[in-house]
Amino acid sequence: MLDKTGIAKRIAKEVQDGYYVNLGIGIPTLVANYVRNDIEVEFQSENGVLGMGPFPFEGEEDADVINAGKQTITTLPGASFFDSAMSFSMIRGQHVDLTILGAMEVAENGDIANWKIPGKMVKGMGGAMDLVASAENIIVAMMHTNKRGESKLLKRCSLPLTGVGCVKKIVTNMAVLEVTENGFKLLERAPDVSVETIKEATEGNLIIEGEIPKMHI
Amino acid sequence: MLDKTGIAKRIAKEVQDGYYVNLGIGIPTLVANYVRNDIEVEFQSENGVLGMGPFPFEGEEDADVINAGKQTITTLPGASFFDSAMSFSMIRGQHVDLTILGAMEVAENGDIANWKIPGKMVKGMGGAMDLVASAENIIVAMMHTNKRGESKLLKRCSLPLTGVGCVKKIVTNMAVLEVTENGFKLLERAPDVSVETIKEATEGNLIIEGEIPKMHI
Amino acid sequence: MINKKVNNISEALKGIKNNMTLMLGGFGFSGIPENAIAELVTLGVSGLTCISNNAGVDDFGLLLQQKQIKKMVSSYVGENDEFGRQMLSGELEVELIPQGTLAERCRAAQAGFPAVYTPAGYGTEVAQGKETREFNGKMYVLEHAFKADFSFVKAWKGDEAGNLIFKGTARNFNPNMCGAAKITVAEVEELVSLGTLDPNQIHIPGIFVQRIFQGDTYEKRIEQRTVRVKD
Amino acid sequence: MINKKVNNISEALKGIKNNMTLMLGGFGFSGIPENAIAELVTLGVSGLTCISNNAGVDDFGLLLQQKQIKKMVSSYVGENDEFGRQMLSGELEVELIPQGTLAERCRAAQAGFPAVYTPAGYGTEVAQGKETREFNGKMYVLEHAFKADFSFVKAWKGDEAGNLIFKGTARNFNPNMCGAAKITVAEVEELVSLGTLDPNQIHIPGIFVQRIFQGDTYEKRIEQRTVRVKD
Repeated sequence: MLDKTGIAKRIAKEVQDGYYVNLGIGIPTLVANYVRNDIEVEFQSENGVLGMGPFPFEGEEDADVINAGKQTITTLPGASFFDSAMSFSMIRGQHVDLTILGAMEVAENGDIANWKIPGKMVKGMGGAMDLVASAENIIVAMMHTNKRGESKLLKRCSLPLTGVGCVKKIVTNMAVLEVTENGFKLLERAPDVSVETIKEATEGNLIIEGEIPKMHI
Repeated sequence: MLDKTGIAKRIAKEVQDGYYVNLGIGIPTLVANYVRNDIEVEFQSENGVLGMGPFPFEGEEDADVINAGKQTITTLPGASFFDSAMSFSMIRGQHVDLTILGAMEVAENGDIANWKIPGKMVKGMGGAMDLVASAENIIVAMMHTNKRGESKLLKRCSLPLTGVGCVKKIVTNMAVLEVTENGFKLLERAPDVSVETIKEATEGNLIIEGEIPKMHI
Repeated sequence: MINKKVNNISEALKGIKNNMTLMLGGFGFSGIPENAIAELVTLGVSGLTCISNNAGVDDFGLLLQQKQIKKMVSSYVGENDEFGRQMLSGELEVELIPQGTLAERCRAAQAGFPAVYTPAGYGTEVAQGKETREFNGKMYVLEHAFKADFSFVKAWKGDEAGNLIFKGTARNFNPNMCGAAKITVAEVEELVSLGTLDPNQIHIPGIFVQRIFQGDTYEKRIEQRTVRVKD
Repeated sequence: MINKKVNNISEALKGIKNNMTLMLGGFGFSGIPENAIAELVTLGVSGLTCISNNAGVDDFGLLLQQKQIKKMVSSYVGENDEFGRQMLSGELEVELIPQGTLAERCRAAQAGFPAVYTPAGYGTEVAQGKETREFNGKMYVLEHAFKADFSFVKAWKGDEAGNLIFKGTARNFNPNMCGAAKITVAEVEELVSLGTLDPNQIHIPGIFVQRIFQGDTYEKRIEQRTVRVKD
């Protein structure tokens, strides 16, 4: 099984030359570290920056330069800052090419839930609802099962939704899956994970066609 | 009867301390020259400038600094430039306190027509429709009658409208009038113009109450 | 120029009353109107409805601990324990809305639009009870412009005409909240003299600001100090 | 950074075809994409629908005289005789719309809004056939986002990442048209090297721009030269 870094590495391969990418909090943030060096990609953060660079060197942090996860960051030459309305113009206007975010649940119809557990945890949706409602290319990065071992790839989400029918691809610690009309299509499996294990860990309809290749990371 | 300068001088007295003012093309543009020196006023032009100053000195014109009439202008310290969407945010959002514009016709219900003569002249409405639809304080500057001697203060506009029920005050070469529920209320008359003359030159309902004072300019 | 400068913080907050609706700029701790928030705590006004993207741990925390806030309208409140406690116990009313919707409802108020159609939240509980509509095969939710009494924003530099320039990601919601309430109060790190700011580089023209002052101090705390080590 | 620089004007206009819908920035002569317009004349594409606030005397005049434009969407066309002639004779289709509506229909396209409610034009022929609606006792007209193939804008400075800075009132519609068409082509007076522009002072981030080039020459004509005499 992959760890978080492994998931991030696999997702990094989905990032293509010339892409503007929005990375969610958590595993998605790690993706930036593993994008190939020979392609040009720009990272957008919805709090108002395009062209994010790595974390600052110690002592060079600027409280006025953070990402959506409230982490101190740097910017690269050619970066820009803008207000929240313009930031979501980029997102809603589909100028961002790829959105990578985490999830608590994904359903076989592409629904996603990641902002609220009624009565328990209410963090809020932040920019996620805008992102999933507008992005044409959404990849979910998450563990295949929750802490209690229950599948997070469901027939139908049980938690309040973040967006409907929007997820296109999912990369978990076990597999890469595509959301199709008929459910989760298994594209790749983690090197040491069998198709049978993935089947057991997937509540939603899992489509297995032919030999399932191992992920290359 | 007043000339255009006279009309501009009378309107200038309506401009109060702390006002943001949008001036239309023609007579309204002249108003800026006659505003009292002891009050603070900022002029906005809908093509994207706030804090307009006088015309530039010869040789100092900048093609990139013009007003909505396409005239070369200057800016005062504290001025700002902005895009068209933000410019109309100021107007639509009612941040501009006073709008002064010309008209071909005004009706006794406050309707105004100033952008089109079907089959003859079609200049376009420019920013006028946005201005009259949003401004809470609109003064029309115009001649009382047209070139053929016909009244421009009508029972009902005959030309395509620019806005409905929006004009509050009118300053002409003959009079100052307020648009009320019952029609044009005569507030002041030009120094050498009789109430009788104004009556004859006004097609819409003219309300005359008591003695009508002469304008002070 | 029309002078927007006020002499002190109490003049800046004049007219603030219980049960008002306030907008507050900032994302996390970045770009929050620190001085205005501190004065709100001092004044002790209560029953407030606060429109602000987050609910920063300490600053809002003080307002929260004193129970000055009746209702929060935010997009993300994940990092505030006291907030979570009050919310789950029902002491605090919370309306969570998408971040882009929050920004645009501010901008709508600033720009004189009564409402906007956004795809965000369609099919979720955020859209419950709201009008939805199809345009070109896609579904949208009708979201209304905010109505607020005061807007508190924080800029980097400003002048007496009320012109504002923001820095880095401390910009965020601040420009969108200017002119979006009846009275906009801007606090700046540096109040410069008229004519100093390049008219091409002003983010928010003074027409959107009613009062401006230079804040006494800016703590500018960092929520997540992430660094890398030099090789 | 994603490089948006093209090598020449013909590369900048690659893909332009007859009957396309184009957005063109500028107010009067101020901030018009001079080089792109000249190339459109050279290419001789026809049947164009042009969305542009004005129809400048000479530049558009050439497009007009060659009958390249089928339809203009503008707010003001007062100073162009050839335009007036073609319009009144019916050779040229013209849709006149309020200036603020024009700006906001561009911004809606840029920002992913399908339509906006504006009070401008309510009760006039501009609102005929359009949906109207009351909000808070005031009437509004529903105006739809533009759909355009190309957007041609002109900025003062830009870099290879497509970031743009505008100057004076040459800004006008240019920023609102960026990212409002399938392809946005920006021409700049000065293409500076990456990292030269202050990230705080960029008016339009490069994400809204697909192609950028430095124009060969800028005539920057003045329509109404108004001056005063030194005492």
